[in-house]
Amino acid sequence: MTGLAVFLALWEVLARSGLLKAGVLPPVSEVLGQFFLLLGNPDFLAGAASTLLSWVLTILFATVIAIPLGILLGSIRPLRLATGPLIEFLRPLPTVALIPLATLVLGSGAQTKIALATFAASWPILFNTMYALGEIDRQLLDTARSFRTPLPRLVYGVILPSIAPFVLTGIRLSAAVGLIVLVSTEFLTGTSVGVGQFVFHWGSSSLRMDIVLAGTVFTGLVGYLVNIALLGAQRRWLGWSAAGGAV
Amino acid sequence: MPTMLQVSGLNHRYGGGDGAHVAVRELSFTVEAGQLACIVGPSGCGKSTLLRCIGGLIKPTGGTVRLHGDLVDGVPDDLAVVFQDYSRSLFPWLTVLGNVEFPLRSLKMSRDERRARAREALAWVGLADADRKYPSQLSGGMQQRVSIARALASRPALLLMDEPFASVDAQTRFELEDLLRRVQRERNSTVLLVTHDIDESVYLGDRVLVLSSSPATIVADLPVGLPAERDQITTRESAEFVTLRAEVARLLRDRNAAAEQALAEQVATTEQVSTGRANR
Amino acid sequence: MPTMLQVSGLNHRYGGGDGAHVAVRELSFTVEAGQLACIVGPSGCGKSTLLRCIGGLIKPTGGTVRLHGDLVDGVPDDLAVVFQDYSRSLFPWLTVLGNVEFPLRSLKMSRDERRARAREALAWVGLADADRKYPSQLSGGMQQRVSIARALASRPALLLMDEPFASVDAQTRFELEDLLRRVQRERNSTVLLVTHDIDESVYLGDRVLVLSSSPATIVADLPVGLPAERDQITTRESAEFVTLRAEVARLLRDRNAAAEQALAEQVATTEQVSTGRANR
Amino acid sequence: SVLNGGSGSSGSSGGNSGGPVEKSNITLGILGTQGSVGAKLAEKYGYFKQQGLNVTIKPYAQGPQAVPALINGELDFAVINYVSYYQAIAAKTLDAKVVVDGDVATETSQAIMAKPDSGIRTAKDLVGKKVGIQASKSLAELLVRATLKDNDVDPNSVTYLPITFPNIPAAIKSGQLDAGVEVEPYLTTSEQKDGLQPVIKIISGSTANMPVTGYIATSKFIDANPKTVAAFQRALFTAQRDATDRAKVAEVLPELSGVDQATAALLNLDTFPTANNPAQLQRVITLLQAYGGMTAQLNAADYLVPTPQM
Amino acid sequence: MAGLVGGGGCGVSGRWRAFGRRWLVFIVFLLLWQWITVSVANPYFPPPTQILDAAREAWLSGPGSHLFVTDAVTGDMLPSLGRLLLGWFIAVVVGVSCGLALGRLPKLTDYVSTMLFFARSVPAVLLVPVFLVAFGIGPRMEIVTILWGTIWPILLNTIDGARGVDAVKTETARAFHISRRDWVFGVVLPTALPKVFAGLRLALSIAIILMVVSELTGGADSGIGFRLINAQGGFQLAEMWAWIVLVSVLGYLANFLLTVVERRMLAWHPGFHAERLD
Ligand SMILES: Nc1ncnc2c1ncn2[C@@H]1O[C@H](COP(=O)(O)OP(=O)(O)OP(=O)(O)O)[C@@H](O)[C@H]1O
Ligand SMILES: Nc1ncnc2c1ncn2[C@@H]1O[C@H](COP(=O)(O)OP(=O)(O)OP(=O)(O)O)[C@@H](O)[C@H]1O
Ligand SMILES: [Mg+2]
Ligand SMILES: [Mg+2]
Repeated sequence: MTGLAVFLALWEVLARSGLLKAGVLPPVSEVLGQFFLLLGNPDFLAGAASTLLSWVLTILFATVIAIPLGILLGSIRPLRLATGPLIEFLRPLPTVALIPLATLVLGSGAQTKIALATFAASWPILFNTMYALGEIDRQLLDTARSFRTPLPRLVYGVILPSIAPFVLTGIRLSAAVGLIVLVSTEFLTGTSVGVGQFVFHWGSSSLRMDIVLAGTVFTGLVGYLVNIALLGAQRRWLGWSAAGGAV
Repeated sequence: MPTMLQVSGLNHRYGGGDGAHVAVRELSFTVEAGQLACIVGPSGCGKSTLLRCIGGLIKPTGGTVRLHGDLVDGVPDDLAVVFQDYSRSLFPWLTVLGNVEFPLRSLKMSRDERRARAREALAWVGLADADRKYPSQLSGGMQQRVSIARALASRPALLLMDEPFASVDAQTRFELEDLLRRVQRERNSTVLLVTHDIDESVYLGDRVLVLSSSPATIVADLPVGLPAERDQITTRESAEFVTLRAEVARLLRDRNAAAEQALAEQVATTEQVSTGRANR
Repeated sequence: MPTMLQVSGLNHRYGGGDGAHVAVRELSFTVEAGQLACIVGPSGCGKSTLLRCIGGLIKPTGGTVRLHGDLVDGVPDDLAVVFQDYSRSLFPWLTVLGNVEFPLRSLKMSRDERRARAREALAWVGLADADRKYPSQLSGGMQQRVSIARALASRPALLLMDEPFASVDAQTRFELEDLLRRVQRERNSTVLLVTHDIDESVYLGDRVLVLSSSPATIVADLPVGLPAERDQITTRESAEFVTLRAEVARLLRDRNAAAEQALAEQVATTEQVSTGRANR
Repeated sequence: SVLNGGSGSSGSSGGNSGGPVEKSNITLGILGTQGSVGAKLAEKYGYFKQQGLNVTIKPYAQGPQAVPALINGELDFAVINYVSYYQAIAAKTLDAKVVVDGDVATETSQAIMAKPDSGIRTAKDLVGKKVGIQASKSLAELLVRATLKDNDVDPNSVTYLPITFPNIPAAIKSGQLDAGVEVEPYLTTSEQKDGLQPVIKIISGSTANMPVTGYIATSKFIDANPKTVAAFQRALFTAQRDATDRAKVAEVLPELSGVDQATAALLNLDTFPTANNPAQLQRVITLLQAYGGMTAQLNAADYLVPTPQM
Repeated sequence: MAGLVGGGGCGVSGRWRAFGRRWLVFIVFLLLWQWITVSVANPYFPPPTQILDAAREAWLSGPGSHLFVTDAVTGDMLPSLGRLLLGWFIAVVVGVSCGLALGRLPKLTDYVSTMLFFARSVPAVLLVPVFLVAFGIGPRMEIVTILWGTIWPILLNTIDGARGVDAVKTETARAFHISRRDWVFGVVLPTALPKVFAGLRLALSIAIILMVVSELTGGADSGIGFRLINAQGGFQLAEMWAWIVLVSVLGYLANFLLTVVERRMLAWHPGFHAERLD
């Protein structure tokens, strides 16, 4: 928390110092003022609600898709080899370039941005799952095998707890990536209601950096809260593990 | 008695190409059901490898292992293992009780029964009070005892133990030895136990298998003629025990003699080098 | 001889609140420079905790440790440790040679000298051939010997060893014991060695510290009156050795008697329960 | 709130084309620029309702992004800039026609901006300079090129940097750009806040009254719903007739582009045609062929739905 | 590898089988793609063959003196790649070093974590105007945009990895007075390495995406992303797809190279050996 205070103070000083060109970085006090004004704006609240809901769905979908897939690919080598090229070709696809294509197929509603965000947010979870799987102590797996642990229990009793800390880091990364893609898609297409669209509409087009930053503060704040929640979960359930859960 | 375990022509080579290492060579022996066979052999000779092959945890590069006449291909049923690297074989996210219960969960068994069994096994090894701790909160010897309790709780037909008492004090070791013999008699389990303690191998075993240094081959297969009822004090004082013990020690020493000599020479030369340099 | 190590009123408590566990209570003793003190005590009594406190790896919750009269606050210079959990104390990404060399890197020393020293230490423990292997390719006993070699290679003034020979076979153990005594004499190092083997404690030590069960307190501090030059066969047969050994065993047994009795009772009751249920 | 929902029968009020529209629930994609003023006015003053249309308006950031939505039927009409539209037609990506001509730039509503002390006064001063244009091959670039050509300056002697309109003023101020094409509302806000000045006219001479954006619909839709299209045209042309009243335009501008009321009153407005004129639109095609590398021969009249009977 | 192919690594046929195993799914995917796009006939989804034609037109129709490559190759691909690699590389250096520090210094982490949480959730797109002014148009701003997006997976994964140093190894290092440098590079970094690599691979694809995004919003007048967006804006959809596919291929190649490096650096790791979990 002191860290945040120092950060905000630096921001304020920097903005007021005149080191930066005017209008680029409004002082934090103004941004926060604008932020609280935004909270009273029904349009903004509707956008925020839409973005948040989409975000929750994105994280949910990405998690549900990527963890099982990661476990499958991480543990079955032939499968990993066979799908490797396809995955590596799909992964760098820039979401922005896909917006028109996704719009064409899915329409320009919330489903498009959710699909795009899920696409982008799945990779961190998938990769962290696969890598965490490689890092499980072989001795633990041997132990489980020697007791003929049935597969489902092997997965939820041994594999999941072992990989959980790192996978959770993946989820936290995904959450940020998902939010970024959501807001960017809203921002760039300006079609589906959301924070990004709001920022684009009211901020960027009339050069109101304070509104842009207030919207940014909002996304940052929400990201922060979700991160805190995930971290809490990590500390609560994965306390036995030294790794995981810092930033 | 049926042949419980039949190892024939077992070979295991780690790696391939230049770095290949033959850990086990042409090993053959059988163990009857209900027997407790102790395995002794020099460090690094291939004892753990042998146990892993028998437990189906690694696939030997040659030869076969049969249990009840069936080829072992994968981990056999009704097996329990106490690993040499006990600390890494405990699940860090489970409590001591959770760890001991773990293998029982795969058995059809009510929650209460499972818990009772786990607690019973923990009491056997003297850890009844530590059931709610996590492995990282235990001392080395306690961790090792947890892994013994876990193996005993699952009441296996075949029990593989890799230096199970290496980290416990002498007194506890005696108690655990007696516990093991008692439990094994009662359940008529078959036990293969690797140990470095020659006294222990004779005291515990119905047989002692002496292995050569790497790659492991069988040097001797000594039946232990001690009575089934053994006692830490009287048994260890019996003439039979003393003879056997000396025999095992001699076998191990002789086998090592060549290697030992080489080692001694090496030490001597490096010694000279080092003392010559280390005048600090 | 100056007082090398002075432990006074040492207390250590793990955790706090309800789950607190007092591992060491009011422990005081001193060790002179060049002494080899063996520590024996029941499993889980607090021996490793004691070594950690002395090595400055954990901060005791009470009492002080002084080295050469200076308060230990942080890890003292010229220390080497052989950890009980040897397999986890080796760095899996370094070869055996790399592991032994690793602590030498921080000393001002040429690459060649470092390498020579590491090789020498590896030869001592009989692992000259395994220098290019990775720890995961070694057997348990070999890993343990690597960690011994690492400790010896750094030529420490104070050497803490936590059950350093637990995983090696009897023959190798003898050799390593002799090696340790020789190296210790030559360098005049001070050694604190935890062991579970009563014979070993007497054979190796200039003193044997017997600890009580948890929390650890000192039950006895026995000077070992054996000659400095020892020999595996003659020393172990000497009357002095036999008496001392019996004394240590008695001390350990007596200390444990109460606990043991409780344990026996527990086993008996759970036994009844289990045999009643286990008719399968 | 629509009483005549399902039946779609309500050509009553302004309908003089006979019969109800085929489709009364219409989705329209608009942009945040002046080209969409007509749609906002028609919505505000109920001209859509009068024509029996129940219109849902969806804002888009850029015209080309509405094209996929138009193709997959999500949108019935969309506002798009003509440059993109004719490129799509030439690439045969889109089979659509202009339904209503949206807006026409005026001398003051688009211009090259620069700092007052930049020394840039005429087209010749631009040689070797960095000029911001909305996007590569955008109308802005074409207009600059045409202006240079008209003034006998080599159009390739200028560096064109694609920077979006909102970002151009900051880029000029910080020296990243020497000049840049601006449109409203940034043109006015950059004058007010950043102290920039319009230095060169780009809507004059051969480029005077250049059409900027229009309302399009797919040919399929136009063929299937002629009455709907006509009703839509009538509603919009009615609205655009209103747009000669600056006050009315200023009313909808804040909602459209996010400027505040005070600024809205100051903006330089485009003009809003009240009929479709193929000759006007052909000028965009000519511009594209001359400066935008378009090779296809297009006839604007083939891609324009004629003005309906009002 | 040879061991996996099965049998006795029977020369050519074995290699073919390995190749088949690796690429079969991908080839099936290509065929499906062709089939579906041909039957759907949507201008937005040209069939792969058409994309290939467009690609040849765009990149290989240059004059003989240029080895037949067009300006697009030298003027767009290479600078883009340069920016991409530079941005990623800076992210690696900064991310790994900060990650190691933060992972081992919980106090410091507590101090800055709030700020980092916050920064992490800010989309680079929204910051483009700020970056534009702060760093100017051109490569610097694009590199910063790439850096902004790529650093997080590296940083977070490195922190995670660094925190995962086993307690016994920490004690070993302390007991032996390992120098600070050896502690960081000899203990913490190797421990973190598998996780760092996961982060590097994630970051690489994010870098590619951001390369495109930065060129789209940042006023670039050349580059892969610029061409892509231009083709999209000009409705040259086959060409747009050609650029998209190029981005994919670049991603694949970059990832492949990284995997090679990873194999070497993690050779000691039992989890990353040939026999993984199967
Ligand atoms: N990190 C910890 N947290 C809580 N309790 C601990 C922790 N480490 C050890 N203990 C407890 O402290 C006591 C002493 O542990 P210690 O490791 O010192 O025993 P030890 O004498 O070395 O035993 P052993 O011979 O079995 O290795 C044990 O009862 C153990 O449960
Ligand atoms: N994964 C491996 N890869 C390569 N070589 C290995 C591997 N595991 C063991 N070895 C080698 O095989 C030989 C036998 O190892 P094993 O663990 O079976 O010995 P052991 O008899 O159990 O020794 P100890 O008594 O020291 O535990 C050793 O020389 C060792 O170096
Ligand atoms: Mg072993
Ligand atoms: Mg201990």
